[in-house]
Amino acid sequence: MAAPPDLPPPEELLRRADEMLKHFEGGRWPSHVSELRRTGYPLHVYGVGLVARKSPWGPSTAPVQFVNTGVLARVAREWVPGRGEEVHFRVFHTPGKFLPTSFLKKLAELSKKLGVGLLEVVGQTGALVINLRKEHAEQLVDELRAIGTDVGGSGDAIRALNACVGPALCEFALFDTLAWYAEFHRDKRVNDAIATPGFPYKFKIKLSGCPMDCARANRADFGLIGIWEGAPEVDQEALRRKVEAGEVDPRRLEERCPSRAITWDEKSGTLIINGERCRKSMNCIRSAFPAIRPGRKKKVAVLVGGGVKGRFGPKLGWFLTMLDPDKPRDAVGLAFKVIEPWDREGVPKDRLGDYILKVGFTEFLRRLGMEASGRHVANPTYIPYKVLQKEERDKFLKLSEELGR
Amino acid sequence: MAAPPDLPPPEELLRRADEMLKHFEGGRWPSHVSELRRTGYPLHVYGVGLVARKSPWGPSTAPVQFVNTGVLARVAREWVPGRGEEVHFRVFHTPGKFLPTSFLKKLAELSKKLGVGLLEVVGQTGALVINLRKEHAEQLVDELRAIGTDVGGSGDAIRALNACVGPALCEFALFDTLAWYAEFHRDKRVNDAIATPGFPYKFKIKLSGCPMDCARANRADFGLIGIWEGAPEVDQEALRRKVEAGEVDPRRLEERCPSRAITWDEKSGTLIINGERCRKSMNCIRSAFPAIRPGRKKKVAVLVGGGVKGRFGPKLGWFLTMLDPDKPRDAVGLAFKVIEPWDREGVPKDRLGDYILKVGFTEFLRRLGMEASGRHVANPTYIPYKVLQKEERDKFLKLSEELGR
Amino acid sequence: MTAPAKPAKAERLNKVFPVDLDKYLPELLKRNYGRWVDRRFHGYGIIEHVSETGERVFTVKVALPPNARLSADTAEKFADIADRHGIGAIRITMAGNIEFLADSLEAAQRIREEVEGMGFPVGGWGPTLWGINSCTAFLTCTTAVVDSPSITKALGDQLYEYFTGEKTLPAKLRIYVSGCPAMCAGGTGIDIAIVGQWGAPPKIREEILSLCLPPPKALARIPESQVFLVQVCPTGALTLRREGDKIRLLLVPEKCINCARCKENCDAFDYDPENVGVAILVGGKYSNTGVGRRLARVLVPWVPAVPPHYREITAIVRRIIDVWREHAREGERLADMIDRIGWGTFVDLVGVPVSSMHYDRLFAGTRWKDEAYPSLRDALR
Amino acid sequence: MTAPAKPAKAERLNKVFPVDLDKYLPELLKRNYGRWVDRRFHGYGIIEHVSETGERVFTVKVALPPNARLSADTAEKFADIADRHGIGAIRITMAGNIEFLADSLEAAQRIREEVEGMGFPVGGWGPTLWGINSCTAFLTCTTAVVDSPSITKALGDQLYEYFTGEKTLPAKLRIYVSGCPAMCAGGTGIDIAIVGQWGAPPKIREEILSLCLPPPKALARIPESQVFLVQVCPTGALTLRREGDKIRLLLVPEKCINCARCKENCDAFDYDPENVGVAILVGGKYSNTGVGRRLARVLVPWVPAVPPHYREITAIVRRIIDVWREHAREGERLADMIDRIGWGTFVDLVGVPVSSMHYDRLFAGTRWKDEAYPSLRDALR
Ligand code: SRM
Ligand code: SRM
Ligand code: SRM
Ligand code: SRM
Ligand code: SF4
Ligand code: SF4
Ligand code: SF4
Ligand code: SF4
Ligand code: SF4
Ligand code: SF4
Ligand code: SF4
Ligand code: SF4
Repeated sequence: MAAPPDLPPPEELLRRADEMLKHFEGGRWPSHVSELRRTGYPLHVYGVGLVARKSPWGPSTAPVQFVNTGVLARVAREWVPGRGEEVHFRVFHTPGKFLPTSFLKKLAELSKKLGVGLLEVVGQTGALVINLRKEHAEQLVDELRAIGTDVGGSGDAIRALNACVGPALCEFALFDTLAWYAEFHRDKRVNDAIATPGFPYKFKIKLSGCPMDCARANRADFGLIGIWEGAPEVDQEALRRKVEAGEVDPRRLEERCPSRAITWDEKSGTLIINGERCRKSMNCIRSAFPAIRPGRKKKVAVLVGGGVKGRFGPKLGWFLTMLDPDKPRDAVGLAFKVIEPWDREGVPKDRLGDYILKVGFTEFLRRLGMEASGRHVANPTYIPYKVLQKEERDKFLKLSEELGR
Repeated sequence: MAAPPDLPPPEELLRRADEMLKHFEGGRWPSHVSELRRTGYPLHVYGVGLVARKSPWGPSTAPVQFVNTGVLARVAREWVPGRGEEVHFRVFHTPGKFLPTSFLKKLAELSKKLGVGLLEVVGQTGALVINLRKEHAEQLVDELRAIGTDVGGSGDAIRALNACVGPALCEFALFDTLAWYAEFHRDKRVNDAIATPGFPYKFKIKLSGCPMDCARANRADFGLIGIWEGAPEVDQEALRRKVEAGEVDPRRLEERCPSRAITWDEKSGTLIINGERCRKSMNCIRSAFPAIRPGRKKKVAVLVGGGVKGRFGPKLGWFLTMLDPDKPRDAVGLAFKVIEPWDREGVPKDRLGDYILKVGFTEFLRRLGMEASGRHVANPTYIPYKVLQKEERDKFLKLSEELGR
Repeated sequence: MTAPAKPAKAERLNKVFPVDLDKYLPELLKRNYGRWVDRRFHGYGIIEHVSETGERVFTVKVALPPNARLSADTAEKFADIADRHGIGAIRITMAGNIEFLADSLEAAQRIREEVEGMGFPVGGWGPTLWGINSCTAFLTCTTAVVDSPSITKALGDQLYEYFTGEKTLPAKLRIYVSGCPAMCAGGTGIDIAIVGQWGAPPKIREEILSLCLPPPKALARIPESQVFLVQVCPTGALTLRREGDKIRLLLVPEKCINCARCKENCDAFDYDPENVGVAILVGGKYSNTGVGRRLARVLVPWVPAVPPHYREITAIVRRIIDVWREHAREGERLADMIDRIGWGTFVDLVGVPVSSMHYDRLFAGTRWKDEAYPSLRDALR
Repeated sequence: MTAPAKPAKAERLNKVFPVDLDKYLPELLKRNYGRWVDRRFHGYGIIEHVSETGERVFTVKVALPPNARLSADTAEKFADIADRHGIGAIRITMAGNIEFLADSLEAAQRIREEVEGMGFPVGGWGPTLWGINSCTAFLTCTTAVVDSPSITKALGDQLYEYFTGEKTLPAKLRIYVSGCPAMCAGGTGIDIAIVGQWGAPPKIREEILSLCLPPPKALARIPESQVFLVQVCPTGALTLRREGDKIRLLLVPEKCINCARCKENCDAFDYDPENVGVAILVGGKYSNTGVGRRLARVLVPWVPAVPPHYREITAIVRRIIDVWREHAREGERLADMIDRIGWGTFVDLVGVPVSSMHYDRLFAGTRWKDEAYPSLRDALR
C-alpha cells in the first residue's frame, strides 16, 4: 500500500507513533501495547501504522521446507521509518485448549528463544499464534513437533479445527466434542488437506457440544452441533424443590419458551414439555439446571455453508442432516463427501456456501446423493405462484386430507 | 381454453352442472347461485365450468362507441352445451358508495331493462358492475349518464378510484377522503386517463382517511393515507374516567403500544405519549376513543408502487412524501408527476412499482426531482460493506459526534 | 332504437362521475359530516356513530353472497327496507358488504330482523370474520383457474358463526379468495389469502397463438426480445423462434414460475385441470395496527380445489383459525401473532408436514434458486 | 545450523497434532470427564462445576489484552500462579479469554486477586460483557484498513465495568472488532460487530499489478473473464482489457460494493485513509437461545475510526448498550430485544438520524439496487 498523503517526516512520524502507543498503555482494560513492550515485537511499526491510519505491513515470504500452510510473513512498508519484519506461525492448539503449565512454559521458552517472546494465545479460528524470527523458522517447526504440536492451517486448506470445551468442563455437552476433534485429526485426508492447500478456498470445521454453539459452528463451512430429540428431561421432584425455594418461576419458563412447548400444571406441580415443539433453545434448561436437562436421545446436527463473507456475503450454515454421537468417523466421511463437488466444480475463492447458493440446495443434495431432512421453512415466500412437482403437491394434499378428517 | 379431458357428453354434463349448482344453494351463507337464479344470468354456463373445473368463458368483444374502457364481453367456450354470452360494465360508484334508495331503484330498474337483472355491487377495485345484454350496450351507457354515472376503468388506464367512507361516517378520518376523491375526478387529465388506456399498465388510486387503511391504499399504485404528526391527543380527564370505570387498562395501553411510545404515570394518573416515537398504530386510540384521538397536525402520506403482482410479484407501496390535507390538487398533480417517467420509459405490463424497482428508488426520486423524506430503515442490510457517498457518510459522522458529546 | 348523432357519442369521452356529495349523501350524514366524535358497538353488526351535534346514526352491516352479487330483485327489497326502517339510503362497503343506515337502535334492530329473515346475516365488526372477498372467476372471467365464488360459499358456510359473532375470534379476520394469480380479490395483504394456481407450466395452443402476435409483416421487423408476449414473461421462460417463415413460441418449463402473466395477455395459454389448485397464504394486513402492514406468506403452496365441498381448502382454513384462536392474545391479528411466536412455530402448530418449502426471494426472477435453505432450528423435533 | 536431511523434513507433511487428551487434560478433569452434573456461579468470573463423583472444579475467567496477545513473560507468570494456586493448568477459551482452574473456591479467589493485581480483570460470565474479540489488523495484517486491537482497547476501557460485573447488562454481550471486511474477529453473528471499511472503491496501483496476474504468456491464453482477479470480484466491477501488448485492469466504481475481495488477493489494491471507517452492526448471535441464531444488521454503515480515542465508535456502542439496558427484559439478548420491539423502533431509540439506509439484498450482486425502499411506518414521526 502506498504511503498515505501528508505523512510527516520520519522523526516526527516516530515521535507521534510513540505518543500514540503511550496512549494505549493507559486505561483499565489490559493493554496490548504494554504487553508488546515486554517482547521483541517491532512496536514502532505498529505505532507508525496507527499514525498513518494504514496498515504498516506488506506481504513477504518465509519459505519453510515442506510447510505449505500456517506460515505468515510480513515486511514493513517502505514508508515506515526503520522498516522491520514480522513472521508468525499458526500452531495447532491442544484439545479444549487446555495448557498444562509445563506445556505453557515450553511454549513461552520457545517463543523467547526462537521468536520475539510473543503469542496470540488463540486466533479467532482457534490456532495458537507464535511470532518468531524468520531465521529460526525451520528450527521452530522441529521444536514444536518435538513438544507435540505443529504449524499449519492457512490458505485454501482445512483450517485449525475448533471444538468447545465440551465434556471436559461443561454440563451441557451432548456429544464428546474433544474426542470428535481428535478423530478428525487422526484421519489421513484431514492431515493432507491441512498440510497442503488445494481447495477452491479455505474450509473450516467447528464443533459445539450443544445448541448454545460456543464454538460458533454456525459460521463454519462444516459445523457440528450437539442436539437431542424430543423434550428436555425434567426431574419433577427436583424442579418442585427449586420452585418452592423461589429459584425458578415455572410461569416464566412457560412464557419464555420461544417455541411455546412448555405447560406448567399448577395443581400437580408438574412441568409438561411438548418435545415435538421444543426448538432446543436451552432456555428452560439453563434456567432450571439440573432439574431440567437436555433429553437423552442425542444427535449431532450437521450445518454446511456458513462463513462471514465469500462471494455472496454473510451466511449462517444450513442444516444438512443428523449424525450419531457415537460415530465420529461418519462426520469425517461426510465432511469429505461435502467437499467433493465443491472441490471439483467450485470457482476459486467461492466458499462452500457460495457454491451451494450457485447450484441450489436441492441440486447440492442431489450431488451428494442425499435426501432433504428436517423442515425447511425458515424463509417462506411471499409469492403465491410456483411450479411444484407432483410429489411436493401430494404432501400438501395429504395434509389437507388429514386435517379434513 | 381447450375442453378439459374426459368431459361427459352434453346432457350428462348439464345434469351434473345442475347438481353442482343446487349444492351451492344450501348452507347458511348467502348463496350466489340462489341470487343468480333471480336473474337472467346464464347459470348453466357457470355450472358447466364448475363440473369441468375450467372457466367456461372465452374472450369476446362488445364495441361501444367512444367507450374505450369498462366494457367486458365473454362468450361461453365451445365445449359448453348451449353456449351463452355475458357482457358487463364497470360503472363508477357514488362517493362513499352511498346509494340513496331512489338511485338504487334506478339501478335495479336499468339492470332489469337492459341487462340480466344482476349487479356486482362492488368490484374489488371499487366499481359497481352491471351485467347487461350486448344489444343494449349503447343504450345503457346513455341511461347511466342520464342518472349521473358512467362506464369506464379497465385496461391500461386509471381504474375506478376508491376512497374509504371517511368523514361521512367515521370518527377517525384525518382528511376528507370523499372531497379528495371528487377533486381527482374533476381533473381533466384524470378523466382522459380513465376514458382511454395509454399507460404501460393499469394505474390505481386509493384513499384511506387514517392509518387503518380501510381503502387498502397500501396496495395502490398511488395511495393516500391520512396521518398526523407527533403524539395522539389525550383528554386526560376523560381517560381517567374510562380507567376508573374499568373500560381502559392504562398498563395495557403501555404494553400494547407497538412503538413503546406510551408511559402511564400511576401517581398523577397521566398518560404520556412520546410523539417522536409513535408509529400511528391507532392502538391506543381505538382502545380508548374518544379519550385518546389522533393528533391535530394532520398530513396525508403518499405511497407509490403497490400492487398484487406485476412483473416482480407482490409489493406494498413505498412512502414518498407528505401532503397538506387541505390541498387535494397537490395530490392530483403529484399523481401525474409520478406517472410521467413510468409512462415514458416503462415496459408494457410493468406496474409503477416494477418500474421503480428497475430504476431504483433513489433514481426514481431523482427523475421526479424530489428529495428522500422519512426514515428508510425497513429492510436493513446484513452486508457490512458498501460504497457510500460522502454526504451519506457525513450524516453518520454527525450522529456519532452528537452521541459523543 | 335510432343511433344518436355522432358528436353526442363523442361526448362520452367526457365521463359523468357521480361525485356530487350533496346528491348522494343522506341529510343526516350531511349535517354531521366530519363531526363524528364517538361510536358504540351494539353486538357485532351494528355501530352507533355519535356526532358533536348530538345526533346519532346506526349502521347495520350485512353480508352479501360471494363476489358481492345482488339481483335487481333483492336490491329492490333492500331499498324498500331502507325506506321503511332506515334513512332512505344504504351504502356498499369497500369490501362488498352492505350497510343499512338508521336513526335509532330500534330501527336498526328491525332492519336486522328483516334482512336476517331474507337469509342475509348481520355481523362482521370487531373480533369476527369481517367478510370474504371473492373475485368473479367462473362467473365471468376468462383467466380463472379455480372458482372463487363457490370456494367463498363453501368457506362462508363453515365460518358463518364467526361472521355473526356467535363464535368470536381474537381479532378481525378477513379472507380474500382469488381465482388465479391476478389476485383480483385484493392480493395477499390480508389475514388469509387463497390464490388459484395452474400447478404446472402452461400449455401453448399453437392454433390460436397468432391472435396474440403482431401481424406477420410487423412481427418480421421486431427483434424477438421486443415482442410483447416475450416481454411479458418475467423470467424469460418464453422465447420466440423464427423457423423460416414460421414462428414458434417456446416455453422453458424450468424457468416458468406460474405467474400467469402470459395467459392474462393471450388466450392461447392453457392448462390441465389435473394440476390446478390454490395456494394458501397467511398473516398479511394492510392496516398499520400491531406490527404494521405486511404481505402474507405462503403457508401451503398448493392444495387441490375440488367442488362442491372444497374440503381440502376449508380444512386448512379452519385449522389456521383454530391455531390462531388457541394461541393468540386478545385483540391480536393473525399477522401479529405469527410475528410474536415466529413463523416456524406457527407452521409447526398448524402441522404443515413438509420437508421443503420455498426460499424467500421477494421478487421472482432473481438469480437465486427459489427453494429451501434449511435452518437447524426449523429442523428440530 | 545445518539443515537436517531431506527425508526427515518431508516427514513434516505428516502433521503432529496435539490431540492426546490424556496428555493435556488435568487429572481432576480426566476423572470427571463427561460427568459434570451441576454448576454454580460465584460472582461474574468464577464457575464451580460439580461432578457426579462429588468432586468440584473452579474456573476463573480472565480478560486478556486485545487480540489475545500475551508475552512469554506474562505467560510464565500465569503458569506460576496456576502452579501455586491452581491445578497446574490453564485453558484458553475459544474467544480468547483465559480460564484458571482450581480445586477450591479459596484457591480461585487467590488466583483472582493475583491476576487482578497484574492488571487483568476477572469477570465475563452471565449478564456481562463476555469479551471483545479483535483480529490482528495493524499488528501483523496486510489488508487491514482500521486497527481493531486499538479500537478494542478503547472500547474495553469504556466498558470495563460491564466485564467485571460492577455494572450488569440484561444478558450476555460480546463484541467482535474486525479490521476489514474479511471479518476475522468472527463475522457478524454477534451482538455488536464492528467491521473496517474502505469507504470508497479501491485504487489500483498499476506498477505492481503484474505480480497478481499470470505471466504474460499464460495470460494471453486465458479468456478475460477467467482471469483469477476478475473472477474474484463478485459484482463484475473488475474487467481486464488488452490494449495491444498491454493489459489494463478496469474498475467500474458504480459496481463496486467494497467487499475487499480484490485486495485480499492482490496487494495492488489500495485505498485512501481519508474515506476509511467502520460499519457497526447489531443483533447477531450464534447461539440458539431466544429467537435463535441470526446475523447482525447494519445499524451504522460508516463512521470514521480516529485513533487514539475512536470517540465516534465508542459513542455509538455506548448508546446501543444504553438503549438495550433501558428497554430489554431481564435475560434478553440484544437480538431478542430488537426482534421484539422491531427494527424501526430500535433504530429510532438509538436515534440514527438518516433519511436513507440500505435495502436488504441478502447477497451482493443480485439485480436490485441495494438501497432504500421506504416504508410509511418507518417514516412516521
Ligand atoms: C490470525 C487471524 C486473526 C487473529 O488475529 O485472530 C486471521 C488473520 C487473517 N485472515 Fe482471517 N484470520 C483469523 C480468523 C478468521 C475468522 C474467524 C473464524 O475462523 O471463525 C474468519 C471468519 C470466519 C470465516 O472464515 O468465514 C476469517 C475470515 C477471513 C477472510 C474472509 C473469508 C471469506 O470467506 O471471505 C479472509 C480473506 C481471505 O481469505 O483472503 C481472511 C484473511 C486473513 C488474512 C490471511 C489476510 C492477509 O492475508 O493478511 C489475515 C492474516 C493476518 C495475519 O497477519 O495473521 N480471513 N478469518 C485468525 C486466524 C487465526 C487462527 O487460525 O486461529
Ligand atoms: C371485476 C374484478 C373482480 C371482481 O369481480 O370484483 C376484476 C376482474 C378481472 N381482473 Fe382484476 N379485477 C378486479 C379487481 C382487481 C384488484 C383489486 C384492487 O384493485 O384492489 C386487483 C389487485 C390490485 C392490483 O391491481 O394490484 C386486480 C388485479 C388484476 C390483475 C393483476 C395486475 C398485476 O399487477 O399483475 C389482472 C391481470 C391483468 O391485468 O392482466 C387482473 C385482470 C382482471 C381481468 C380483467 C382478467 C380478464 O381479462 O379476464 C378480470 C375480468 C373479469 C371479469 O369478467 O370482469 N386483475 N384486479 C375487479 C374489478 C372490479 C372493479 O373495477 O371494481
Ligand atoms: C366500512 C369500511 C370502509 C368503507 O369505506 O367501506 C370500514 C370502516 C371502518 N373501519 Fe375498517 N372498514 C372497512 C374495511 C377495512 C379494511 C379493508 C379490508 O378489510 O379489506 C381494512 C384494512 C385491511 C386489514 O385488515 O388490514 C380495515 C381496517 C380497520 C381496522 C384495523 C383492524 C386491525 O385490527 O388491524 C379498524 C379498527 C378496529 O377494528 O378496531 C377498522 C375500523 C373501522 C371502523 C369500524 C372505525 C371505528 O372503529 O369506528 C369504520 C366504521 C365506519 C362505518 O361505520 O362504516 N378498520 N377496514 C370497510 C368495511 C369493510 C367490510 O365490509 O367489512
Ligand atoms: C468457555 C467457552 C467455550 C470454550 O470452549 O472456550 C464457553 C463455555 C460455556 N458457555 Fe458459552 N462459552 C464460550 C463462548 C461462547 C460463544 C462464542 C462467542 O461468544 O463468540 C457463544 C455463542 C455466541 C453467541 O453469543 O451467540 C456462547 C454461548 C453461550 C450461551 C448462550 C448465551 C445466550 O444468552 O444466548 C450460554 C448460556 C448462558 O450464558 O446462560 C453459554 C454458557 C456457557 C457455559 C457457561 C455453560 C454453563 O452455563 O455452565 C460454559 C462454561 C464452561 C466453562 O466453565 O468453561 N454459552 N458461548 C467460551 C468462553 C468464551 C469467553 O471467553 O467468553
Ligand atoms: S457449546 Fe454447549 S457443550 Fe459446548 S461449552 Fe458451550 S454450553 Fe458447553
Ligand atoms: S429447550 Fe427451549 S424450546 Fe425447548 S422446551 Fe426448553 S425453553 Fe422451550
Ligand atoms: S381508513 Fe380510517 S378514516 Fe377511513 S373508514 Fe377506515 S377507520 Fe375510518
Ligand atoms: S397510536 Fe399506536 S404507536 Fe402511537 S402511541 Fe398509540 S399505540 Fe403507540
Ligand atoms: S383473480 Fe383471476 S379469476 Fe379472479 S377475476 Fe381476477 S383474473 Fe379472474
Ligand atoms: S409469463 Fe409466467 S406463467 Fe407464463 S411462461 Fe412466463 S413465467 Fe410461466
Ligand atoms: S479482519 Fe481484515 S484486518 Fe483483521 S486480520 Fe482479518 S484480514 Fe486482517
Ligand atoms: S472485489 Fe469487491 S472491492 Fe474489489 S472491485 Fe470488486 S466489488 Fe469492489
